[in-house]
Amino acid sequence: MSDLVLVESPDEQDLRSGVRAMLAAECTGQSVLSFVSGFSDPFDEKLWRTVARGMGLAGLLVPEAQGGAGAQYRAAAVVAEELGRAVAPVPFLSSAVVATTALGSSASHELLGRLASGERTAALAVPYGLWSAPALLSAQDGAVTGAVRGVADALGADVLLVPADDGLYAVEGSAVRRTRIASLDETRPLCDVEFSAAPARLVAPLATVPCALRTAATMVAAEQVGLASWCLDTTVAYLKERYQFGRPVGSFQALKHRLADLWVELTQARAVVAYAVADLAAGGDDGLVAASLAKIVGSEVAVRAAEECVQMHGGIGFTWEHPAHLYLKRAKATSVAYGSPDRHRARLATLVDLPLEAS
Amino acid sequence: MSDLVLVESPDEQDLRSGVRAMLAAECTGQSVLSFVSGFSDPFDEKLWRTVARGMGLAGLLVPEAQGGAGAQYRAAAVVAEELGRAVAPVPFLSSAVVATTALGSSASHELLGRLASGERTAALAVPYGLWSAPALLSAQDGAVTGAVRGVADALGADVLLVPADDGLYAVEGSAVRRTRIASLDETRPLCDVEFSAAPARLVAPLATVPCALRTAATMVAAEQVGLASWCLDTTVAYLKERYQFGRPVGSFQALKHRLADLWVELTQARAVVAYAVADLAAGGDDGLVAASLAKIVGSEVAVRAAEECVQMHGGIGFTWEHPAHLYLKRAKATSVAYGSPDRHRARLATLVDLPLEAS
Amino acid sequence: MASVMTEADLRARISAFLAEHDPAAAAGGGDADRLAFLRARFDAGLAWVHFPTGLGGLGAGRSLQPVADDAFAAAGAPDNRPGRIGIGLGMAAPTILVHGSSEQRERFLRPLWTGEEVWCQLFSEPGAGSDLAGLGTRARRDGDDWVLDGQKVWTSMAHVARWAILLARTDPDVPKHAGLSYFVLDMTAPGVEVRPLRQLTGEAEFNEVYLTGARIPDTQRLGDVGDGWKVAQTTLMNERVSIGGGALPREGGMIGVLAAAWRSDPGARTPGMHDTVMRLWVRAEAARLTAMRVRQQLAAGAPGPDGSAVKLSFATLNQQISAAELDLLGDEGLRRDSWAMGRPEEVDFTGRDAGYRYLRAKGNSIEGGTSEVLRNIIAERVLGLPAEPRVDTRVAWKDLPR
Amino acid sequence: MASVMTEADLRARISAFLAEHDPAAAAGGGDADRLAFLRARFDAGLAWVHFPTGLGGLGAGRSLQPVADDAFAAAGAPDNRPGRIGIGLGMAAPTILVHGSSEQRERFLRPLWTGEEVWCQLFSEPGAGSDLAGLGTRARRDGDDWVLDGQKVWTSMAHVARWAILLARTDPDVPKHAGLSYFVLDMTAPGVEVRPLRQLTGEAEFNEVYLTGARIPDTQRLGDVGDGWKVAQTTLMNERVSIGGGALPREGGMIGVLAAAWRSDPGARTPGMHDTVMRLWVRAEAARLTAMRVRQQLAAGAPGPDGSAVKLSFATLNQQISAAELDLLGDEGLRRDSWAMGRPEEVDFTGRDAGYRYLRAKGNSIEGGTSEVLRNIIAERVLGLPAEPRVDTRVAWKDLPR
Repeated sequence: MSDLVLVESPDEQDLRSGVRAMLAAECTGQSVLSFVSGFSDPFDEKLWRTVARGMGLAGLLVPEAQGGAGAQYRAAAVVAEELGRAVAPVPFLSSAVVATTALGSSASHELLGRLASGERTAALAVPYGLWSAPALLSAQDGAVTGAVRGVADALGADVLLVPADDGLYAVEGSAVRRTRIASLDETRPLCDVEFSAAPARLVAPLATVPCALRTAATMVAAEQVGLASWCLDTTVAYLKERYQFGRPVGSFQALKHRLADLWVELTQARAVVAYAVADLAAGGDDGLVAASLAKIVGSEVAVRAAEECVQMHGGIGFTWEHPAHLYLKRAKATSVAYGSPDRHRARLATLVDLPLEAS
Repeated sequence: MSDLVLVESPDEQDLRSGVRAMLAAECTGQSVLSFVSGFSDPFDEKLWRTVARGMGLAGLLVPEAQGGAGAQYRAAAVVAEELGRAVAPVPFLSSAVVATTALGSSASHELLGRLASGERTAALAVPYGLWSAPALLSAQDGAVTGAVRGVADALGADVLLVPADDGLYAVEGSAVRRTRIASLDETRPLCDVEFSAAPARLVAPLATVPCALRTAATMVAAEQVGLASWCLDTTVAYLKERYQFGRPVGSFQALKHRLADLWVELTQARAVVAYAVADLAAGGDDGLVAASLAKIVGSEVAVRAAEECVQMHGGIGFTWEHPAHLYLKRAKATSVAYGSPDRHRARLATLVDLPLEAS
Repeated sequence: MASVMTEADLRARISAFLAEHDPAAAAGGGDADRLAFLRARFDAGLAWVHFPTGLGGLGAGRSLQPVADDAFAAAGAPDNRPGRIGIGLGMAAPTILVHGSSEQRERFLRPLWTGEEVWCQLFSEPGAGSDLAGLGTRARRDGDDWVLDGQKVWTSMAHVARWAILLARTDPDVPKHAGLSYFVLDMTAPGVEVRPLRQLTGEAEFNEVYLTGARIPDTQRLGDVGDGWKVAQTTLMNERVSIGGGALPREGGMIGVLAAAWRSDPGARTPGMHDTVMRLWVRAEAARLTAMRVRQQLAAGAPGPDGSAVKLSFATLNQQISAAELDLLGDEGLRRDSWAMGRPEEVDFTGRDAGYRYLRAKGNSIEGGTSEVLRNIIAERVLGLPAEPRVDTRVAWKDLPR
Repeated sequence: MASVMTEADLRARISAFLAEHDPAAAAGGGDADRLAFLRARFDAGLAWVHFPTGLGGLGAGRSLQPVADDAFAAAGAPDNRPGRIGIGLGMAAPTILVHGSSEQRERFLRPLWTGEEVWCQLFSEPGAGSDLAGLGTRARRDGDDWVLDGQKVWTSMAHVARWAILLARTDPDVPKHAGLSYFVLDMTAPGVEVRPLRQLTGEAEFNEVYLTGARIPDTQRLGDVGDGWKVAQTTLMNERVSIGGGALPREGGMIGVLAAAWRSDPGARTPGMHDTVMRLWVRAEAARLTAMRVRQQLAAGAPGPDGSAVKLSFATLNQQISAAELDLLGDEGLRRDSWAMGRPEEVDFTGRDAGYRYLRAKGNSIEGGTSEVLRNIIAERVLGLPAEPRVDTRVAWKDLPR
């Protein structure tokens, strides 16, 4: 595992610049604020069109045979990181990563192809915080019945993928009852979903779900690195220009030291996520360990960076008008998503033979 | 419990000043360093004579009927704190607090009277880190057999109090085999004790032991507050006089903020210990909770204060010649003593109905 | 500091007062009955008993105040709704008492205490947060009036307040601390515009206040021209004492919410979260005992500096506890009750959802003095550590970089 | 940064060299055989392959060094005992390479690399720790020599060193950074006295060095008079890279000791300690992967600033891990092996007792740049935050308060 490449290739750098430039134009703090204040759309559809169709990024993990780019985990992580940097309200993680991975390569060409093109979106119907085996819904005679609480990005999904007794089923979004929640992170709204004998077709075995969750943990960690990175950069920039006591606030040593520590933590998170992504790309020899590590370290740095961002902005960081809170809410919500650091540390303990109980 | 007095009375203030003045003269950083570098005496006998006989402080917890001052817990805590402030190598905690409390009021007049006068010292023969029920030695025909590892201050004790099958026995120090350990904290050296059919007499029921341990936890916390207080004061004084970059080092904000946080923690520890001591003095309605709280908070602040003291002194704090390391070692060793913070948190969880497992 | 008034004296006076004024009738009656009762209590010196006679008090010791409050509460008397007039009681009143003229004390203190007039505080500005003395709202002398222009921010209760205590720059040509004066502003005066300020919780607890040629008669100045900074110290000292200082039982406050969440859902328990909950429980209890000790010090007439520890740890703890609650709740914690823009008059840390607590607690280390400023104060005033090199104290305010 | 030397070229040269010089014979022979082999390796340019030809290298890329080291190790060749000559290899050599005259490079580099001559570093002083540029050891010109008076401290290996790199004040009348010069001192010269410095572990790893009229020929000056600070930057930059930079497997270093302690004693396990151990395991693995990424960046010729993160977290982690180990061991951790004053030449963090680790790790955040200085460096050089107001950079050194 020590020959995994943890630094970015020129191609990856180009992709990053491209996505970042697009987001700088089409997904500003103000546009996300407007989106969130509206409290109406399930995601930013215009932005998603650009990401998915314009830049062709929805199919990075879809097999080439089905019209995708074929397991481009490193590229997907770059995209996730940049979208996290912009707290972009688009279903990349939920549709292009989680649902796509859950479908696996054996799924019907048709759906994967349409996900790859961005024509449709899908969501895996599990609670956002899920980290181990999901509760299974009942499937009978081609119809699914049951309820799932707190599903990310399900409100706008064209298709829901439902783990049921004998496999993963696809259900049309229009065939279910979806209730929007006032979500802590409105840039990735949650909703409760009810299936009442909703027509469904079997699309994949259940074995793809753990794989999707593991990929989700790593990719959400990439997103968290982007998020933390925005928080650090924005705070540093603000502290350079904000004067109090006749000095730039950024010249005060206590703040400098905290930001230095944050930078160290971010640097480490970047390395850990790079490792988890490289491991995924290489076939996942160290998969569970790497994903758990990434999710722990990513969650911790994202929350800390967002909290420091709010605090160091002082009063302005506590207002609705400043975008800092969007990052705070995303950070805290993603910390829970796909398993909190606490849950992943517990899993890791088993994986690396550091059990709490005597074996 | 809210009417417990947490502030010091004028009498207690006088006692504090008296003990502090005596220690300033007879127990300096240099004298403790010499003691420790010698690696020979079990404790500082000259200093103990002053504390016990000169100032009459060995009998604070001995009942008045047996020649003591009668359960003066508040006074004992003042003494413990001041001795901690000076990392004084004397057996106040082990003999005048722990052994005395373990003897209880039913013990023979003779031994308690001699402990009160400071003529003799005693040690409870349990491991320094003990926090729950001790392992019991075997007692037969007026003789005790067995071994105890890592007993504090046992090397110089005239009498060892041994928890055995049917009660607490007193054994003459001269009748046992004691092996000195190179202890992390040489100001309170540990030794291993072996009893080979050592002549013993029953002096108290075993029920006194938990009481002694609870009192020990509170009093060692008082000691830790004194220790932390010395570390903070000494660091502040050094940072005022040490110049780097043309400024007193104490004007650098990052250090100021860390010291402010340390002061807050110390202020809290002082209140918590005051509460535990006041509770003991009032009869102990909230005894176990108060003692565990004190031991947790005291241990944490002592270790943190000592670590900051070493770090903020820079190179000089890392030398043998500067007394900072004496405090670091005492802090870390007392953190383990009578139950680590971790053990006390576990106990507390049960006491305040916050169990880990479902009941 | 010895007071002539004993607890027995005070109790006797209260009994006599209650014999003459029926508390139950006042509480059960209309607003007018309530107000009449409160005015009579003020006039009898039983409002804030440590205030001077004639100004609602008896010159008694501060430690006797709880005796009066408890006695009136026990008798079922109406109170002055202290949660609503906290700024008046906690900040304006002590400042007016110390720095006001006798006319000002007479005019303002009675309706302030009875709650007839709500007060707010106009200190902070967008460009002057931690560095309050750097504020730029201008007050220019014009005849017997001062004319004000500027913008204030983070003003709670401004939308319902009758009066404001206000700090403004009367001389930009001297160093910043020397050019400030302290005023009482009529919030209903022309040129005073109040706009709600929405915060990250979604609500608008605070306001922005725009001053555009608003006039203040010179008789509403508190202290001398140029002495505003000194006067403001009285206000700020009292603010810090009043935040986070109430007596709570064990598990009072936010830790009780976390403990209840722990107890109610065994399925959510993990060893890691247990450690976190226990550490926070210990810290919360330590903070509570510290506050208890501070109150005993105050009562003993030896206040000491420990109060600043209370405010600092209150902020840190609220943030850590609310974060831990979200961690414990997992998915369920991501559900808020609403994002609607309410206008709450009080912060309710135990009766709302976990997301609210987490978000609102972020303000605890900013409002009323940031935690950073508090650490500076502790380091310099309590520990006596040297100040940093200052670049802003000898230059005329107008020449400072900003 | 592209190098003409390929890995294949290098391997070919090494094979040729090994064919001519029997590595096993050298390793199995006496000191003279060993030394002859090392000298030959140096002369063949296979010592530090990125050094210039003629100075032990081939002008190859830095990333090829492991190829050479691994190949020689695999062949069973004797090495130059790098642990013992770390200061020479890591600090003196790069400085001499960049700032030395050709005579100096010729004289010093070969015996430095072969280990014939041990080096030490005379920078820190009792009054100049973090503020190294404030140092006071005086160097006065006397004919072709400089005469030195002062005291240096924290000098590892001084008691066995042949040479020292030394920073001294040649002009106290100019601001502090401008008045320093950089020398090579003969440690065997008269007026150089080395005394062991006992540290809190009980051992004396370091020394104090007293300079009393010690003479240095001007030919042993590195860089111009007054350029000492600039020259020292090369040394310090390399010091920071060399501390904590080695490649380790998972659970390499101190975390492996803690993990082993956890596994070996189920009886000591508690949920609270489990959380601590797992948090540290994650942090240690994160630090390890960060170091791996830094090495890949270096190898790619894009060093970046992440290396300073490695040193800072190395110190913090070592302290936290060793503290946790003591907590886990409880009573047993309070037993040390000995308090005898040894004189170790290397720090052994995995082979000693837990008390040693805990105590020795305290030095990690002080030696080689305190963690505080490192945070300043990261904040200013990496994040670009403004410097604090400086009071010491424009005043003559002799007029600074100290």
